[in-house]
Amino acid sequence: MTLILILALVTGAILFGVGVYGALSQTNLVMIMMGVELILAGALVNLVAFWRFLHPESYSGQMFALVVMTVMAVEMAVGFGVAIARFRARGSVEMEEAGDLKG
Amino acid sequence: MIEVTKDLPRSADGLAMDWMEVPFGPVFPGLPGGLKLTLTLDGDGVTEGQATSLVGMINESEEGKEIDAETFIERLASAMPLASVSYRLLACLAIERAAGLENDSATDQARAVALECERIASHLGWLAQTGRQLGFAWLTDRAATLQLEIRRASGKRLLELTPALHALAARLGRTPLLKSRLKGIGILPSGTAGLSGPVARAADDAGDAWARLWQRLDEIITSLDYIKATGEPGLPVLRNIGRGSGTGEATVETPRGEAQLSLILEHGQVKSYRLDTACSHHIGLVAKLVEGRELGDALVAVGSLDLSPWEVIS
Amino acid sequence: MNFVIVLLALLGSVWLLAVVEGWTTTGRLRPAAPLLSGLAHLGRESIVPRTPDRVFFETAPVLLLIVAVLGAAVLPLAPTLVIADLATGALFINAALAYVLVALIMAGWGPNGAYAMIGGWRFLGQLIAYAMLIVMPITAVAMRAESLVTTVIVGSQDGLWNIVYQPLGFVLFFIAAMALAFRAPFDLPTAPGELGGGVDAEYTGVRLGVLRLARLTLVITLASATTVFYLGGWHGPLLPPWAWSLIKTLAVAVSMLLAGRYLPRIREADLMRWCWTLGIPLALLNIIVVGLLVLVVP
Amino acid sequence: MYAQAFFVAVFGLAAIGFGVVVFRTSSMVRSALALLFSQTAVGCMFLAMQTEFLGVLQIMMMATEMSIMAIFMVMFMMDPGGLGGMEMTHQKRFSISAGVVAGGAAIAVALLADWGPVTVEAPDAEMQTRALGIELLGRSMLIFETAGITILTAMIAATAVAIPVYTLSGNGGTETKETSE
Repeated sequence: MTLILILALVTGAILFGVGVYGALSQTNLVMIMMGVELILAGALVNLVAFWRFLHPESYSGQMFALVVMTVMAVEMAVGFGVAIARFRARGSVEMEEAGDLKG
Repeated sequence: MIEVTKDLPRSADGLAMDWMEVPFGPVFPGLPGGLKLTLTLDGDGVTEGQATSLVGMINESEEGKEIDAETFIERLASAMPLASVSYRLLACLAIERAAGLENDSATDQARAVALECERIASHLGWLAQTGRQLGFAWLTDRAATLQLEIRRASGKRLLELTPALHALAARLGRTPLLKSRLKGIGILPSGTAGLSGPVARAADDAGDAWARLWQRLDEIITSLDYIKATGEPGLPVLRNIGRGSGTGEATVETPRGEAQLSLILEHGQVKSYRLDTACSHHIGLVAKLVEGRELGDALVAVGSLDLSPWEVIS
Repeated sequence: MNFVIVLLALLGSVWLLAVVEGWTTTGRLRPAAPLLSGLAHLGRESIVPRTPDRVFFETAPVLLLIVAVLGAAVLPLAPTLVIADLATGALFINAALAYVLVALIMAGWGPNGAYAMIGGWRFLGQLIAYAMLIVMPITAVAMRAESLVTTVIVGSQDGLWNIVYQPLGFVLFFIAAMALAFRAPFDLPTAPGELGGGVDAEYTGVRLGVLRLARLTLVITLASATTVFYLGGWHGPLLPPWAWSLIKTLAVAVSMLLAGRYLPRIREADLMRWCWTLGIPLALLNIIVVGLLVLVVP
Repeated sequence: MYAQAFFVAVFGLAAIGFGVVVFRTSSMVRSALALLFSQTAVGCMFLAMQTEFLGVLQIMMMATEMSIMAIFMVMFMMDPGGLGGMEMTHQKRFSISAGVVAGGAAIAVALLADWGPVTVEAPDAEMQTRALGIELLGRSMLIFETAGITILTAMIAATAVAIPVYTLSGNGGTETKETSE
């Protein structure tokens, strides 16, 4: 059974790695959000695996996963709100062209 | 990317997006055949558009070529397949006037009844077309069936169909969603240049697609009453004009609006003519009607004009 | 075994629905017509548009079909006649039907055509309108049954069908289901008079055949869901349970079909406005009323 | 046990595969839908790990979420079809190393840590749904409610940010603009 746990954890880790790569390498805001979504998906896999194989008696694990899903939705909503505002103002959601956001 | 979006036109929501030019027609389920509508779409919204007819007549008679009066009438009638009786009548009247014939009340009456019959049929055809555009299958079936009946009907049969037509109108009044679909769409206020026919008469009311629908339904009922009071229809046939000469002008209120024909007759031959129809003016209104509307609304607005591409003279 | 039976029942219902559809449009009752036109689709040329997104273009009709069948998998025909009696059945059907949107976006984007693309994205807007009205009435249904298991939901309606217990929920769910199945008057993504077929426009031959089959299956799945959630599923006198399920499903499917015939297509903006300003408050009211009933009535 | 391991591995591979496709295709809709299928595969992994409710929920939520992602991709990319071969990445080497380091560290922890005894039997799915419900409306109610409020706030805030600014026009009246958001 530990095998499955490790399989799941490795999958989560790789998803996390891919997500980090995506979030850092992409120039477009929406693509960066996709990277973040992948990072969160990796976290979700870990959470569920931990709940299932280590503490199935405590439902706080599932609760945590639910909260992460909420975070994904919130991230989408806020991200798109910002994207629209930015696009309206500047005509672009590219990171390379967002130098004016530097403090 | 700023360079890319910088010069793009902004749509109503202030976001610069790619626009695309999409042809609707000449063969499109929701529009009369032969009408080509080119719309520039910003997503589901129309930013601009224009309509052209691919089948319309050209207003020039061939130089020096004289046409026999009978042939002229036949040609004009067959060039306008959606309102052939009206144009046959128009041609007959113009030629008879050019030849100097006096009006004959009995003929006039029969002709007027034929014209009203065609008006009913034409409006029903428009209803069927609208039904197709709105995905209202029942209306398409019902109006098409009635239209076919009326085109074959004698005066007496017409009167038998009267309750069915009244029922149709009542039914449309009761149909849910129809009003919200048509109300406030394609507004043409009275005083807009170039309006004629039902479109102009509806402009006195609210001037939207809903008003036009009811104008046409009312006209169906009015025409029925007229036919009931007057008598049998008679297809317009040219009276004997001999080898008369002269110039003649006639105006007929076709189902789609006023049509005017002036011609020069020489020894029973039509030497030159000039035709003016309502649709030629209405087609120019399309650009204004569709601008800034949603695609569905824009098409409803165009449909509610009841354009006949054949009656567009270029 | 259950799988085969349910699949056959689904196919049979689709065939009957297609016959009825042909009957209402042409006025002739031709039982062989669906089979013949299905065969004809196989024989026809299947055109691929210029520079398509080939993967999406090919996948979309199949995905739509799979989704419809998956949705039907959790709906019981009889107490034991269900492919998968999941513990989260009522949620699972939502999950499966959410992919209708994905299939339509694929079908819209794939062929690289303006009509199809507008149709596909339109459905996204339509989803925003109807999605809540699918989920919230189901919530109320699950509240009464105190379970998400579809067989338990049917069992909970033994004495009193949900259509009587929560008529408001039924009306909302029925309308939303029609919008989900994009049947007239909610056929915005296909809209023959506006988009010349929309997402259907670029499909021909075998692919169109699959797409049509998928659409009819979707209607049957949703009708079956309506039956399970509101019409008491297999409950009924005299006839065996599966027969009642099928009869009710077909009745709902045919009424969905007929409703579209007598109504003009709804405006996109109106659909959105009514769903959010009227539908969602009513759905919330439904949940509150059902909650009160569940607590008060023993 | 082996069947479970097999399914977890297959769906895990699918999730990773689609996740990689997200950043390797230049077509935006493909990118968004690849992310969708990656998330769906994650949901299927949950199902394979007998976490039915979360799995189905994940599959359901992601369908709409990623479809909406797709339309925003098409809106905000000038080359949504990916036919123009636009360059959309920067700091490639840094990103790859960051990804590898982050992923590698996580894998190392997963492999090296002592996870202790592992529970073999998962609770029955119906039990789980019930227990999760009780958890949601019992001990974790505050968290759950906070999550709900957070979503609501985020929705309102995002809409407020996204709608156009109402500007005072010359004659003192407000210029109203319609938005579709």
